[in-house]
Amino acid sequence: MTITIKYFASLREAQGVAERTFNSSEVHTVADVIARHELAFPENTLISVNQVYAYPETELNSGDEVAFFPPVTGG
Amino acid sequence: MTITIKYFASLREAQGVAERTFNSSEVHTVADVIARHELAFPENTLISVNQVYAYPETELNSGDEVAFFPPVTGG
Amino acid sequence: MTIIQIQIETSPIATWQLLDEFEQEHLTDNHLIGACSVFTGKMRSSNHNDEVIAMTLEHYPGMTEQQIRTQVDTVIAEYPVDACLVHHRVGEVTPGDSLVLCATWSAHRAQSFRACEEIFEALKSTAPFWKKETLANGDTRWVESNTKNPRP
Amino acid sequence: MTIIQIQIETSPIATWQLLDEFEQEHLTDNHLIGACSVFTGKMRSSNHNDEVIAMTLEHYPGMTEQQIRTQVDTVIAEYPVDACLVHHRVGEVTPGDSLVLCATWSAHRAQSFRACEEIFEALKSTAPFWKKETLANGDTRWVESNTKNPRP
Repeated sequence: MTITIKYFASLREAQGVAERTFNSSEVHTVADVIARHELAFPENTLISVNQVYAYPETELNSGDEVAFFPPVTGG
Repeated sequence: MTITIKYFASLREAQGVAERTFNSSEVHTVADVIARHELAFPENTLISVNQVYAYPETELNSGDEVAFFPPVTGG
Repeated sequence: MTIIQIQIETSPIATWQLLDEFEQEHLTDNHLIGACSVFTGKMRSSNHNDEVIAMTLEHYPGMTEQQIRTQVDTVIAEYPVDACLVHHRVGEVTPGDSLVLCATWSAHRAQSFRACEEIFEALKSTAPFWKKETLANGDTRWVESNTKNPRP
Repeated sequence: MTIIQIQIETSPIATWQLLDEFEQEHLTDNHLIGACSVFTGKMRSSNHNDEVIAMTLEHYPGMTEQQIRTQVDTVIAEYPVDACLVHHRVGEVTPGDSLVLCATWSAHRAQSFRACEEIFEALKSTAPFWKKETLANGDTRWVESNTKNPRP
């Protein structure tokens, strides 16, 4: 199972990278991806899977793109 | 006492004139002006005195401009 | 100090050009403006299921400007804005022509949005304009409404 | 069929020119449009009482367009419009620059007004953009908000 992970804004700065790839057979949901981060995300972190808003319990498939980012401030 | 009277839109068409002048010492309020019209105004007629919305009971002074017009339809 | 421009005109309203020019002339140096709201009204070719081919807009010169100004002052006392631009067409118009433009500028979006909407609604219900339509068969008719004399 | 244009761009948003061109290209023959509502947002030189001299707008390419489109579709299902134009700036901006433009066209004013406002609010609360300010003393900081993950 290959998952691409993206970070934006302050989360990108905190992680020190914009993108990384996970290869693991033990990742089934977004929560599993979160658990594999050394650095905890802030409580208000938003999640998307394949560019659609998602949640810790969202199930993942190989090739999915998971993103983590802070509350949005456009407009 | 000289009062200038203006009519707009359908009321102008109904009166057949856009403006007329009243010279009378017996005109004290807008209601007096209305009473001197042969042709009754529709019930929803709006009134202004000196270009500010007014009412039948509004008192008049010589030189005042009184206008009668239908509900407005701008915008 | 709010910049207020109110104009009644017989020539076509070049909406976007007017807005561009107004901003260039009055607002380019004001970097505290964060929001602008605009509402424009155009003549439609249909009304009450009839085809309308032309329209005449009559108004009460003098009172119109004064009445709009009174409404603008009332609205911006509640929703402060930095600038307000109102243009209204009168005379002969045809479908697609712009009839009215109302724009407001303010620090934040809530005021500009509310002010723009309220000014437009106030104009529509109290400014002395009247529309007479010409239908496809040549008949003419006054557009009717139920606006009331605004008691102070 | 609603005409929908959503664009994210690094070059300045020429608001009034864009609106003029969009109308010329898509709407000149539609004489059933009676109303157009526009909202624009600009960068202010002040935020939380600090002077801001520049800002960087980051976004999530792909998701941004998709998210705005989803919001537009949801809003216009409730408030039908003939056309909707959304432009959003990204990259480096300075005070006075236009950041966002949202415009809607419809038969009558209620729909265009409500649709414009709702689309803008939805964009602001769900589209993945982030602002980083540069203050007068050179410090930088992320603009913070409390927007939440929109549960379906």
